[in-house]
Amino acid sequence: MTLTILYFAWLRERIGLPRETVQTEAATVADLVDELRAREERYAFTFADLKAVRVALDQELTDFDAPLAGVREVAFFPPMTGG
Amino acid sequence: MTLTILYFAWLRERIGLPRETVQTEAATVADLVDELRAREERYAFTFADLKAVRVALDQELTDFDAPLAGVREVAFFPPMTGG
Amino acid sequence: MTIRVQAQPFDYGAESNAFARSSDGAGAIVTFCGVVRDNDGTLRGMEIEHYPGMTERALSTIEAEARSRWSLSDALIIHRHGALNPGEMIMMVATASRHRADAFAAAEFLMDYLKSRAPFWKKERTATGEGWVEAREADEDALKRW
Amino acid sequence: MTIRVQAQPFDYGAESNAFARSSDGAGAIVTFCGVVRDNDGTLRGMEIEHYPGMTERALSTIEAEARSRWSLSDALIIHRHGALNPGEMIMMVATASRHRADAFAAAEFLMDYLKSRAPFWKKERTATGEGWVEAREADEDALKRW
Repeated sequence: MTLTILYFAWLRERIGLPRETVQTEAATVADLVDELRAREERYAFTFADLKAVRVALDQELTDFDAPLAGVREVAFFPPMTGG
Repeated sequence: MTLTILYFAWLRERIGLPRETVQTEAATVADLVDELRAREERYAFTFADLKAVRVALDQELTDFDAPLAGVREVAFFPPMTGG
Repeated sequence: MTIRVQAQPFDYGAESNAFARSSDGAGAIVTFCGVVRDNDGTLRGMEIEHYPGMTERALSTIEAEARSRWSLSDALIIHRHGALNPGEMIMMVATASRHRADAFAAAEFLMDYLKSRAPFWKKERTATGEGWVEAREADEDALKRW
Repeated sequence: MTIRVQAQPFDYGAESNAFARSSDGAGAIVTFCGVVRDNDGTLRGMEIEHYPGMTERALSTIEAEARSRWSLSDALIIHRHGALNPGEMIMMVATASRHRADAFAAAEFLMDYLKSRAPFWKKERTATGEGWVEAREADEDALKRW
């Protein structure tokens, strides 16, 4: 499946790009994160501590064990600091 | 002692004046109210139900059993409806 | 800290902006504004009576109490008296704090006390007559939580 | 019900007045405004990043939830993104209701959820460098009461 991955705030800065398109068969967000970590050091570094990372699937906040079936857009970002 | 008595809202309307000066030896607010009630029907009518009346002595909210010694200004009014 | 009791209208927006600007560094600004509401379309106007002297004292006491309970960098109370038309603004409060929870709590506290402890009385004029607004039990009850 | 996410500044006072006027009959208006604060005098500026698309969805969801919980005649959320200077206004919310308790509760609810559930991230630039503002545990805890 083809996924668009978005990165925000310090995740965007560490990975060095705001978005990318990946081909993956990952079943869950956690599986996708494992694939990304295995790719390159900057991914491993960015996803070292998942407690500091939040994930949204198709713009809805969710958990790392959420399934990716049918999803088109995955976003990773730190806890939000609006307001 | 000489007291200035102020009336507000419907107490002012029922008694028919916003303020008056009285000579009294009343020891407490309740005693003063009894004196006023005995004066004329409009006072008796106005002070018929004290649950609907509030009192301030020298501009501080207080109770009907408060002593009048040293007080110069007594105000009677309904529960407040500001805001 | 500012308290104003006045017959003339005030500009809620202009007061809010001026308050926010002068509270530099506060971070969190909360305002409340009370508007003359015409629930069933029959209200012609409102008259607000107050007790000059005691009004300012009561508002100062309430504001001092709010400042002692929460960390506020500034507070504002404006309350009108006299004749008001439907849709006109009756009063406003504003609070400024570094923490939004303090600004919210203090503004709500000021409103709760102002409703039942500041000497204002509202009289409504409708098509069929006029009458004094009765105090709501809920407003007296609201004081118990503080 | 209005939600605006924008880079350009907004006029807090003018928005407050327009909101109060359009909420005719509401009686109680509450606003909150967040200002870029410079706690120790070293802040040069702030950059707010957001997630276009998700931001509007999240704010709409939060606003709909507030409307389902309280009796509101209107609500407004404005949030800026991009570069902001110290003293500039970051965002505002406004709520209108016939009951002040509803207007206060809804405004505080909107703020609590907006803080931790709307995809905005603040980066501060100081004399010595720049860094992302960390989420406060107190902000996450604030959600538990609703």
